[in-house]
Amino acid sequence: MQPVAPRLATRTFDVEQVRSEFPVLSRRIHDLPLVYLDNAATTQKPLTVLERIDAYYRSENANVHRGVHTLSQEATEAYESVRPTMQAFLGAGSAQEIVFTKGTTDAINVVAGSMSRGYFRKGDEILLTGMEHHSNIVPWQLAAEATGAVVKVVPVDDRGQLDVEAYQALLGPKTRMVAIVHVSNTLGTINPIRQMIADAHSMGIPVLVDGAQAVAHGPVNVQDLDCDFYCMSAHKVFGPTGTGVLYGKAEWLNQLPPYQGGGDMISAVSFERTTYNEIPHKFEAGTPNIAGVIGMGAAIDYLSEFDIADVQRHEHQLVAHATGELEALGGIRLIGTADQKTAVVSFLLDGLHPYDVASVIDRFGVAVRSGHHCTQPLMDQYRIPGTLRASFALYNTLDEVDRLVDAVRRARKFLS
Amino acid sequence: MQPVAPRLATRTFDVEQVRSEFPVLSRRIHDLPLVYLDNAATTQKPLTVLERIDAYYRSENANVHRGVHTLSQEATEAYESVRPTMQAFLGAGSAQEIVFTKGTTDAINVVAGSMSRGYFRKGDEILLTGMEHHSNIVPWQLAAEATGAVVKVVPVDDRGQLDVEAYQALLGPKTRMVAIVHVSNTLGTINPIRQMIADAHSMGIPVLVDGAQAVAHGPVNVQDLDCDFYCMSAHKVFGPTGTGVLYGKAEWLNQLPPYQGGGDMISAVSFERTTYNEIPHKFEAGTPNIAGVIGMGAAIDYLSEFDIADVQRHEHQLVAHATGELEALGGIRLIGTADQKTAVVSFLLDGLHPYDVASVIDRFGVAVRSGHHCTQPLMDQYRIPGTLRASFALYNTLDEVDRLVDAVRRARKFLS
Amino acid sequence: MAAATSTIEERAAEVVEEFELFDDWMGRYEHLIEQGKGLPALPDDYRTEAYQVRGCQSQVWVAAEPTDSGTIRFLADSDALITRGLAALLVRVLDDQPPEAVASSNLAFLDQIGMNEHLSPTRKNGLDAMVRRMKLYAESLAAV
Amino acid sequence: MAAATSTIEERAAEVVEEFELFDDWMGRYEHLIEQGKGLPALPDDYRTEAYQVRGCQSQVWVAAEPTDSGTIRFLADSDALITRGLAALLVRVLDDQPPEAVASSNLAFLDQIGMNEHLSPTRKNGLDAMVRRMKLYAESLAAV
Ligand SMILES: Cc1ncc(COP(=O)(O)O)c(C=O)c1O
Ligand SMILES: Cc1ncc(COP(=O)(O)O)c(C=O)c1O
Repeated sequence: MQPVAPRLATRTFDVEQVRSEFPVLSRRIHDLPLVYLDNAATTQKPLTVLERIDAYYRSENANVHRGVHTLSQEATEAYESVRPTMQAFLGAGSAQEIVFTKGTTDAINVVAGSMSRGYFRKGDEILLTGMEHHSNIVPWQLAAEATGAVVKVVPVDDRGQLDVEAYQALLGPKTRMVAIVHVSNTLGTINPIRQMIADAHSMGIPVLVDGAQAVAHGPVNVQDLDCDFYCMSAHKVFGPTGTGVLYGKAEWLNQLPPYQGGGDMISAVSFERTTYNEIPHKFEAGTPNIAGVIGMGAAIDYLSEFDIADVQRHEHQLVAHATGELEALGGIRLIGTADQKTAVVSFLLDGLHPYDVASVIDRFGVAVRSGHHCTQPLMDQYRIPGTLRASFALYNTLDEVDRLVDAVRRARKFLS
Repeated sequence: MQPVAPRLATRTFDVEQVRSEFPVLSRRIHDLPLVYLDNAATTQKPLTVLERIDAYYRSENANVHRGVHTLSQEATEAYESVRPTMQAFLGAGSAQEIVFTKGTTDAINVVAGSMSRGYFRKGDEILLTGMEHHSNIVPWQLAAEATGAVVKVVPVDDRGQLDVEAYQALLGPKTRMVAIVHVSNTLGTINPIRQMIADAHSMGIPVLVDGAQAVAHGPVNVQDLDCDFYCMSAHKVFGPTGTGVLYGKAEWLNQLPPYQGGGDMISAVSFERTTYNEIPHKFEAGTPNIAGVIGMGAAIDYLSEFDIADVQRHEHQLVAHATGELEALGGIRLIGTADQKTAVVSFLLDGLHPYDVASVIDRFGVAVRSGHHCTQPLMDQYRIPGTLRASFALYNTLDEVDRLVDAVRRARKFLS
Repeated sequence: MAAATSTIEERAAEVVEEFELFDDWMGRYEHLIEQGKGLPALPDDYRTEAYQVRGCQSQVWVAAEPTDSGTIRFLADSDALITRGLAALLVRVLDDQPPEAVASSNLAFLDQIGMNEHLSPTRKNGLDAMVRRMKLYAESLAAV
Repeated sequence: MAAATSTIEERAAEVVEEFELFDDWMGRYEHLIEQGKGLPALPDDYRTEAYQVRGCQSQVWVAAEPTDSGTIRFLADSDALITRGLAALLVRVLDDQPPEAVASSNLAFLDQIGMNEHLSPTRKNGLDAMVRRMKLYAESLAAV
């Protein structure tokens, strides 16, 4: 990921201290301490997030934006104060470029759905990559179906890296949109999006980045990347479920038509003529996930206490150790060996189905994901039914990696 | 509301006991005990809901549906177990007719958005009423804009009742959809939806009911009503923000195309051809608001402990007392005096702007809403800038009504 | 395979009894996987999309054929050992039964063999999809 | 109105001082509403959609005219007493000042008069919309 001015850390990274702040990590599974290595699916939540949500409901809960009474004003203030938090976290130029959504999937659908109302024309090309999550494929397929646009795909090589030359060759006069994943949830690959954005921009094409897997693992600066849209989910960065952010450049958000209609997104409504509110509110119809957004703010505040470089160093150790130890087992096929990778290790055991292995290692208290990880096209390309995926977060330890490796070894023995 | 077999109450309704279960009610505002009368905007949450959400994050949090590990399975079970809860609460025929959404606004947008993909044709008529919330107006205006359909409006009389004869006359061969609010958030009017649904059905027209304000105040049975869609928000029925339900008859949900694309809503994805999951999952793209849905289940469990008839009796007392005492003040104009009303009292003080009054009574610790309540067309019809709205819930007391009336009296003195 | 004379309930009870013999998960898993090994091979004709059951974590195929005696014959396979074991259990209990009996069967035994992690229908692990497919076949045969 | 020679900062300080005299909300509210009563009537020409400020809980109109001396004259009105008072405060501080000074003004005084409930911009009560409109007028005049 691109270097940006580091956030100011207020504490030293100490994994044991961190672990004590995540209540779920003391759970036991089948009488063994939980080893939670499914962080790419969703992360666990620190106490500060739980306490913030609880406090909100215990003493501040009210609907936002429309009330003059104290509680409503306080709730509005708490909710709106998360916009500058997310602005700083993503390096956006202005808080009005931060749209609160249900999550990454919703954010991508907002853009693809709005673009279906007049932006895409028949024959336009939407350029995706072969390693996209279904959430960055299906919305564009729906948009293509509605408008007559067509989806084109940038190929992925055997190691799980994008073919950047093919990408450049695919960019053409018909390309109206590029949508790429920042970090692949299946492979861990960090894509060279800064270059890819510049390439697209040189031809006047906007770029949406699916940042679901990036934000928990490294600094992101949307102005520096110069992307037009950036999407993320709170639940993948230690925040609550049901909320996330669509960052959009103000000029895009102003220009696109609204996606959903309802309360809060309007300026004036009559049956004859309805006018829309200013951005970001134009894209936030109905009562938002107030507690969720406030919890997301607490999660970002938590993560920002650390020097993200410390977190990256720690996660890098975990990945290196897991990769080395798994390879040492033999009979292992690693899926995704790009030069630039985050905290994901996807693998297969020769002759064994990932579902069987995941089921057995769960019995040893180890939680990994098995399956296609919502990237079926990638599985089809590699001609595999799925992978086992261990994905790490800042609270995982080298000991846990050892427990994973041990569980894999025992599972193989059991299943063979 | 239509009579249905009462749910089985497990406790006697005791308002002081109930109050002790809602932590926020002990808050002080400007050094006075809070009197929260903005329940139509959002309700407060009982301890059981807070504790359920907290417990979820502390020991069960994982992503749903796609994991074989224990935590993911438990989370899936907790999440999916809310579907039968909501099925029972709404009287749906099957749990697969319960789609989890962000809330009412999202639910209406799902239907209006899906219907924009092939169902509505140019010249089709969408029939709404003059007392709809913006959330049940703007989605249909967007659908009309996208498809060439037109919006027609059932008039409202001076007391805030629908003109049912005009409704019947408006139903015609071009009518393709009827969308009506069950209970008006501004007026409290309970609409005769059962009859209106039957009228529409006699001409083969489907009906969506906006139930946002109905579910906290009386029994709802969608099979008995025979509506095709019913929409509600958890946060208006003692549950968390950011979730709600779209009930849809299975035949409709099966027939409509998906609204959003992403993970979980698909069956198989390839760049050539994507097939969709079964209902309700077809309409639930991306990681859902897991904690929110689980919290909604806890809220419904809580409400279901009571005999809803007891709650209705209590709320009726509050409304009757408030109406009587406010009228006794003189110089008050009540907005919404329908024969069938729920727990809402909207009013104006002669010569005073609702914003001024609401600001001053907040100083006395009383939280009411002022404004157009997202029903601008209704305000335009009555030629008023807005109203003051006191809306009650099961935890409000007659004493609180007295504090409201006293605050209004003092505010008028202060402002005149 | 159990004798065609025993009912679904009898066979289910037999399965539950067998699994009760094991007091640890390893034994139960081994037994389950063993069941899968006993499943007759699925003819290639059935290894197609039409017979594939969606919603499973692994690939699963389920097919059904009417027998001359009016019962229903089930065939199944999966590329995962555990799923194949589960499919084998279902086949063992439902095979060669009258379609009506299959369609109306209560498969509560699945909750009683101590493998909730694969078997609880609300967990959406695909087992419910297999069961639904088998019942669907039975219903359409019963209707003929 | 304050003399045209006093700066925005000076006038703001004056307002803050006045409000500090009251130690209860009633006094402050009365004073605020009093300010509104002193606001000159808004000519009907300005009582149109073009001059209406969106996002307020009450109807608010704000207009601006250049003066011969190169400063900017503000006119405003609202149908609510409190909002009218707030508009009057803004007019009092910004009226007859150079457009550049208005455009770059820091209106922190709004946080210092003990009426946060109406004045904190994150609370989105419409005051920020009024301020933005006034600055917009000033910017476009400054640009001429
Ligand atoms: C009648 C009615 N419909 C729809 C809505 C929208 O609900 P939500 O904001 O929870 O989506 C509301 C509440 O604001 C309402 O009162
Ligand atoms: C790369 C990527 N994109 C998009 C998503 C979708 O995120 P969500 O399910 O939170 O909407 C995910 C996570 O599932 C992901 O890993």
